[in-house]
Amino acid sequence: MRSHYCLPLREDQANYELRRKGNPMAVELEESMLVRVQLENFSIDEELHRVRSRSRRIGGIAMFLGTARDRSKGRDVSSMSFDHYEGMAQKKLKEIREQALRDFAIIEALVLHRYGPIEIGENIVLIIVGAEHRADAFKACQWCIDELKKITPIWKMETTPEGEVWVEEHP
Amino acid sequence: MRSHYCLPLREDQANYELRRKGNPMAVELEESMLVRVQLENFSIDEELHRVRSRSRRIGGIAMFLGTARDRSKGRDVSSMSFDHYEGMAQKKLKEIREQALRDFAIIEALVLHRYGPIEIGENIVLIIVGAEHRADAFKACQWCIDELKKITPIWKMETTPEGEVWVEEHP
Amino acid sequence: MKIKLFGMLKTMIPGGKDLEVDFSEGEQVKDLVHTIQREYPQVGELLEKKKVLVSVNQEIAHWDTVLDTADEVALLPPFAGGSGEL
Amino acid sequence: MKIKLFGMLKTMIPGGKDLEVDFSEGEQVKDLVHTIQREYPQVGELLEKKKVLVSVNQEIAHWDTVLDTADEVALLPPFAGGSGEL
Repeated sequence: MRSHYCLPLREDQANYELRRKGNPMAVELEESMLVRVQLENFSIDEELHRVRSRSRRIGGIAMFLGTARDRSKGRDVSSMSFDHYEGMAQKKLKEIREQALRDFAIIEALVLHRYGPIEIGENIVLIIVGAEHRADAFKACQWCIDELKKITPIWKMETTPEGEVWVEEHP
Repeated sequence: MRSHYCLPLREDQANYELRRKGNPMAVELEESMLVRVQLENFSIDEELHRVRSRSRRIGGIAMFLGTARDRSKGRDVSSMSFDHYEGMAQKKLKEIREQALRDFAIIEALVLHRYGPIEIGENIVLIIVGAEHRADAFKACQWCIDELKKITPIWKMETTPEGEVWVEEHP
Repeated sequence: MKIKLFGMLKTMIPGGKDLEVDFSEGEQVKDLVHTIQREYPQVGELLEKKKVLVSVNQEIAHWDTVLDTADEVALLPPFAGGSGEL
Repeated sequence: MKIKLFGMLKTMIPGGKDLEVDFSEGEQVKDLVHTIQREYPQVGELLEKKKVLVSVNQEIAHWDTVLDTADEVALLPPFAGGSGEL
């Protein structure tokens, strides 16, 4: 599906190979920043910069930002907290990014999820997909968030008027 | 299509009505910021803030960012510039936002386009759609950018090795 | 009557300014188009090919829309907003 | 053998810590599940209903996966990542 995009990307690939030869650690560090599970909040502008700086061929960027709502299944929610399986969560997000790069005609993808306590209105999850064409970016972005919900070991506890409730979600 | 979303939104609607009664000018100013054609670059974090601050019921935000690519129809592009019909362009973007709010189960939408000279890699166009559910946010976001390309009086000139070329696009 | 020009149309007219076209009260858009075709043949050619739309008061006009001296009229080449990523 | 717990499972175990379960070299995942069901009935009930998955070395395990003393084993309740916006 991606093969016919190799040509226009050749220049970027060449740049990438140069960087990798020059400083393989830097490239790995750069890639590790594209898949994270972290306690801290994040800036969308900063994360976008990571994606768009990887190629000047990017023309369309689709993003999904999930934020903490004040309602859930008819209950008021005053705050929430996420538990995650350190190591396995990162591994699954990495698999999602790599499969998206393989299966869709896209140039770069970033997948980021927070853990720990999160207030209403705050950021929870961010997907950014850069592509030459917007239809591919949208498709891949939607696939990433759907897949994240299916395979990533992350759990949510909501604080409601009835107390703390672990959420079982089947999206 | 939107009617069954009136109930969960009632509280926000009430808040909105209160604000409108208290300071109608402030509300109009706020809304005018959600549809803009401007020379200056923009920060995605700032624009996101405008959208998410309108309701605590937003759980999913879909975004599209269009950036300046270095290639166009097989030609190298070194820079570009957008011309627009001042007044009519804003009017069409406003129509797009209002129709999206009517036709999709979404809570808020922002539509922003730049004009004037733009360097490769820079921001050109931004759509942000906030909804309770992500599928609606994605659908509306994609509709907005498709519609923008169809009905908004904006024109692009690309600087290529062969000189300056006005682009005729049929997306 | 002044006719606003945008995009590639500006570069087709010496000076790149608005068109100035004779106009009689009660004329329709098609009459105006005929005048333009006579006085500015290159622009007329694009109008002929239906590649250029005419707007009146910032809405796309029909061939038989009746014009008023106070109307804001513009010629709109094919739009190309967005980032060109298809 | 230590079994990692996450989410709601932590709150079902006094102290909310990992499980400590007897284990003989060569046992399969289903043997381990039987031991857990015997020693921790509430957790066992969720395993019975297939609401909890077992992971071995950070991959979802099958019923007949053979375990090694060095394996990292965890019980995973239903995932709920994302923002819950469906």
